[in-house]
Amino acid sequence: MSVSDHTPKRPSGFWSYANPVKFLGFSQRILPTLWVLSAICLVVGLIWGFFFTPDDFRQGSTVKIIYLHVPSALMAINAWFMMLVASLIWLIRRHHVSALAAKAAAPVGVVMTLIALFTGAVWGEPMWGTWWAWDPRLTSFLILFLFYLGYIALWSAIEDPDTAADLTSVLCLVGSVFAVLSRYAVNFWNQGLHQGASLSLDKEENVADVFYFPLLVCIAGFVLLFFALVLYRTGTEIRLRRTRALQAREVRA
Amino acid sequence: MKALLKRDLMLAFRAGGGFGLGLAFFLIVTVLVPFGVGPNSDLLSRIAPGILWLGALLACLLSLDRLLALDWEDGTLDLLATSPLPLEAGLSIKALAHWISTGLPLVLAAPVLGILLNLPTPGYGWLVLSLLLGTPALSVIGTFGAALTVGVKRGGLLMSLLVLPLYVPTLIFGAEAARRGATGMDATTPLLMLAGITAGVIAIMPFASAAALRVNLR
Amino acid sequence: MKALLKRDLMLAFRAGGGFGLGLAFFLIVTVLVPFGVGPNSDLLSRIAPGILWLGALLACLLSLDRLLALDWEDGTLDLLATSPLPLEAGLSIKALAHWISTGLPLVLAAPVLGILLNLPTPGYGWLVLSLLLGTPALSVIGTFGAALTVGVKRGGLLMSLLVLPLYVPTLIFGAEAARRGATGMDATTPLLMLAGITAGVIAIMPFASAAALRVNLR
Amino acid sequence: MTLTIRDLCVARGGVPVLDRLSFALVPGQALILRGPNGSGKTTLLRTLAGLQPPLSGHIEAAEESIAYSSHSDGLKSMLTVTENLRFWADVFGQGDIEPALAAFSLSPLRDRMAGTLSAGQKRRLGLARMLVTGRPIWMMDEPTVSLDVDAVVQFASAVSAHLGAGGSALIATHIDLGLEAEVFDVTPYRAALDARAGASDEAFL
Amino acid sequence: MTLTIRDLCVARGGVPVLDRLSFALVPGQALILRGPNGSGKTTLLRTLAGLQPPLSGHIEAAEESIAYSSHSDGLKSMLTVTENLRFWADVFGQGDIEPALAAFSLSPLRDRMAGTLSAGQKRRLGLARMLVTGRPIWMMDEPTVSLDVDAVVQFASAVSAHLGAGGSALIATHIDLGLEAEVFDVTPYRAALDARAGASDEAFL
Amino acid sequence: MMPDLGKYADAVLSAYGGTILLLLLLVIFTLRRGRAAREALESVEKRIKPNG
Ligand code: HEM
Ligand SMILES: Nc1ncnc2c1ncn2[C@@H]1O[C@H](COP(=O)(O)OP(=O)(O)OP(=O)(O)O)[C@@H](O)[C@H]1O
Ligand SMILES: Nc1ncnc2c1ncn2[C@@H]1O[C@H](COP(=O)(O)OP(=O)(O)OP(=O)(O)O)[C@@H](O)[C@H]1O
Ligand SMILES: [Mg+2]
Ligand SMILES: [Mg+2]
Repeated sequence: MSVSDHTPKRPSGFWSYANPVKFLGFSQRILPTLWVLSAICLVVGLIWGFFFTPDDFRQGSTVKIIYLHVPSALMAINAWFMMLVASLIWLIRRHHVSALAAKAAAPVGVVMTLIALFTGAVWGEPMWGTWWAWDPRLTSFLILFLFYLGYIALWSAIEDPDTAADLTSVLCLVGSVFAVLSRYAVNFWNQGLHQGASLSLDKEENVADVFYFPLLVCIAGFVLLFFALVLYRTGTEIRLRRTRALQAREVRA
Repeated sequence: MKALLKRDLMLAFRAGGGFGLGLAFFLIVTVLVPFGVGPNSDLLSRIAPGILWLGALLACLLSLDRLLALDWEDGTLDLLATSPLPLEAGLSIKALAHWISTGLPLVLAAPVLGILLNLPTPGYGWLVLSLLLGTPALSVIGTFGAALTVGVKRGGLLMSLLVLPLYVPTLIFGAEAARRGATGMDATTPLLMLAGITAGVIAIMPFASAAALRVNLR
Repeated sequence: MKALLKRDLMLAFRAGGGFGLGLAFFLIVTVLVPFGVGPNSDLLSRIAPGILWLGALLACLLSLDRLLALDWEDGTLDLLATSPLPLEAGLSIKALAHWISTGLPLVLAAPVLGILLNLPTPGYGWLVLSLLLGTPALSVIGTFGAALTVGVKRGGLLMSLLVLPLYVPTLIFGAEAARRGATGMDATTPLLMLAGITAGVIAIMPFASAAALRVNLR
Repeated sequence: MTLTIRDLCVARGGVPVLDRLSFALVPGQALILRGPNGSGKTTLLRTLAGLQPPLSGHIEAAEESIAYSSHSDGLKSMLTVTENLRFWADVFGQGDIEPALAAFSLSPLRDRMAGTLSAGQKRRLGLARMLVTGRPIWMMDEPTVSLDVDAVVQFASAVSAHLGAGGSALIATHIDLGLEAEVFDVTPYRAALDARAGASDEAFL
Repeated sequence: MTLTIRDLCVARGGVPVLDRLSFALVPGQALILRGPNGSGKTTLLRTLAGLQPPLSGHIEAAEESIAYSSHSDGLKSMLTVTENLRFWADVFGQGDIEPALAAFSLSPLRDRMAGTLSAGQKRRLGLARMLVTGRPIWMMDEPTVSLDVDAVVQFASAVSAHLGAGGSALIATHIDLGLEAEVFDVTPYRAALDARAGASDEAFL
Repeated sequence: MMPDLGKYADAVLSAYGGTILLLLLLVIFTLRRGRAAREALESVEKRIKPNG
């Protein structure tokens, strides 16, 4: 005998912030601060980096690209990680806000990936004499970009929001596993052929303090901007869902 | 006619309509080639023009599937065939919508993907030009293939099979032009041939497509 | 279970069922490569293992479209989901049927097509072996992609977009093994990795696929 | 605007299904096609709508006077109700879609994607499409499938209004539409087993 | 083998459509679901068949006791009538398909590809599928669409035989089946506009 | 004020320009979509409870 029994659960405590309306209030309170802080960090960090740091003795002025390249690369990876966590929360606890936050983070993640790819390519042209090389690190980044594209395409292809949330979450899990697998595969693949260009021109030990502090400020700026954008976009998604919900009921009146 | 074009574009750009997917497929094929062939940049730059043309062609091909099949399945084609619009015009419009939503983005994306494959610098202009001239022919020929196979459920693969041989002349001249351009040779002759093919195909194919579709509707 | 396997194979081999089309697509892509890349036989023999793997992968990918979508459209999946067969088993069977009707023929055809691309003699054995080990993984991963996109009308291209990045590890190890084999190097390491991926994927993927399909049926 | 058929023979899959049909459909008249499953009603309607050629016989009708509605509705699930209807109105060069929406009480659903409608709501939208064709002769294949009682009444009054405005209708159906109309039973015209009548495989018999 | 539902709320597209439904279906009983287009009959049947979860409430039924037949028939156009039926019989572990063929007079069509059948013939094949499931509870969504009068009678007698053998049936339909059965009208249970009941978009209201 | 970027001026400037452009586009699209969503929601809310 199968008995299926469904009683809605109501969250409490920390998870009550997973209630969309509560979340909207919360984000509205902290968003202005976030916007301002991220703008300050970005402006200060980038101006500091661009105008007030010396040239590297080997790389010349191109070293200034580091203030864009490294923060964006960091955020590109962390955005995916955040989506993975949010997807897990949705699959396990079914809080709408976390699913919508994952949805909201994806476009931000792609743009970060694009920035990292673009600045890297622009950097690579003077340093390696080529825009692009099939170096393992660059390659695995390109694969990450593809995963982002697939994830976003799946979200937009499915009409029912809950179905879309479930499917994209499953894709995010499986995709993460395969992203790690690809990373190892790519390492293996390129060692065998000894690709000339190497990324380790400038290992961390070489990064002098003059470069290091503005870099930290820029990283902080990118992190704050990421959170501001994701929070705001999550709010947008919540409003769209609410509009949809209200319209659905209105129509049947 | 305008209504049909508008609707087709609207459907293509709306969620799930497939806009951007051809592009994504192009990107992915280009990315996968080095995984298959190996990361040697010299080798890659030699095969780059050919692979880019082939990738664009495959992306075009795969998106043909939705060109008529969806309209067939939900009965729209039956209704269109009994509407005042002549079938030839309708199919031309559909090919145009396909080109705008698939071919054109491919042309624009090709140079970016050229970077990934180390396309030699002089090749970019020629690549874009040859694709610009060649992709309309791909859409029009593809419409014919779609019209032939529209009655076959999930005829996608069968259609690929029928259409690919028809794509051969376009591919040969297009890739030849891009390759000559990339190696600094003169590429006007293959480009002229390519333009000729495209013009001829645009003028004649819609009649063949309409004839095929009429048979299928029967 | 046997009934499902039998039916799927019967459908694949019957007219319009798609058997042979994957093969034909493989053939045509391989034939088109020289048109795109140019007829230099040295160049061709260097890229042959990679192109053959890529061609097999694309052929596999394109035939995935029919794996679930047809059953979805005519309501068979609804009925199957309410039948005594667990969905995980059903999907594994379907992946198996797909491999038998698509992957296996590709493996058998690859050496013949190798001749067209001037594959070096020592490469044949390794190519076949790597394809034999790798294609089951392609079918199983592909089933997952099909289950994700089954609710999307004509989701073929979307499915390609989702599935292709998942194919990367398989492609890298497979093509690497074939390439090493062709140049006379030792290819056991990539082959072992390939076998590992295939085994892991066969064990775990059906659960992910069934989960995705259940969501879609809802 | 009269549709006249004489000595018509229609085939499906190369086999004649109905033979020696003759009738006329005059303006203001509705004709209900009846016949058991598989007797050839769908085949006849498709032939008259010009989607397939008859094996033999004559069909006389003014150019572009026939609107055909099949088992499937030709709806795009990703377009809204109004967008779907608007498209067909544009294709047939008609202007206003409001009367069609009103006739099948689709107005409350106007901004819903067609894919989210229930079976009967989809069907109503498919029928509303006939109103925006502006064509005088309607051919409908089982139009009331999935419709509830109220919607069948709406349909009947839409047909009556069409007839009143000088149109005509040929409707294949198994159920009673509550419409004042002549019934035409195709059963007596089913093609004999040895009927040839120019079938595509005649040469092999 | 009784199907009992209590306080059930079902949703489509995240919106509750029917609320606080309770009834029981005992062996030997048939229940006809009625309600205007879009009232939620299809949604209810899909929920009971286990294809989608209910928003709230209880469903009690024996494991694997329900056979569901939807608007579409799950037929492969490239398999013959017998091959289609044989497949489903195998999946459900049943043996003989002849009684099912006979019950809907499909025997003359047995070697035809399902794709070449007429609308009503396809539907008869879809209904024959229910007979080879061997399951006691039938759920059918508008089973008699496209059927002619004789076929409706065949269908009614197939259902009666099933009930006589201790089975039960839940049938959504708009037309009269000529079956001795209780009618359950879903109209009073339509979910109120502000019903929440755990709808997936409840949190957004 | 402008630092001397030497022969790499093109690279550095285009990297900064490109990045800032992309970030600005992202922010602008985000805000535009947000505003549209807010307005749509408000209009629906107003329609549903005209006096509340
Ligand atoms: C398209 C080309 C490039 C891509 C996709 C790329 C990608 C990446 C990635 C993914 C990271 C890792 C960030 C992290 O793990 O936190 C990174 C870091 C870095 N990249 Fe690039 N990069 C590219 C080109 C370059 C070039 C040409 C240079 C300099 C010559 C460069 C210098 C660096 C440095 C210095 C770091 C920080 C190193 C560290 O913290 O480990 N990159 N890049
Ligand atoms: N390829 C074919 N070969 C032989 N007979 C066919 C073929 N296709 C269809 N038929 C038969 O042609 C006949 C006419 O079918 P049609 O769809 O016109 O019937 P119908 O009157 O519309 O029936 P229904 O009321 O069930 O919709 C049917 O008996 C059908 O089985
Ligand atoms: N995505 C959605 N959003 C909002 N409402 C929806 C959605 N999908 C379906 N609906 C509505 O849910 C209701 C229930 O539909 P259902 O198919 O269950 O009705 P039904 O009783 O079977 O109708 P019919 O008799 O026409 O088949 C319909 O009013 C439909 O318009
Ligand atoms: Mg019919
Ligand atoms: Mg229904």
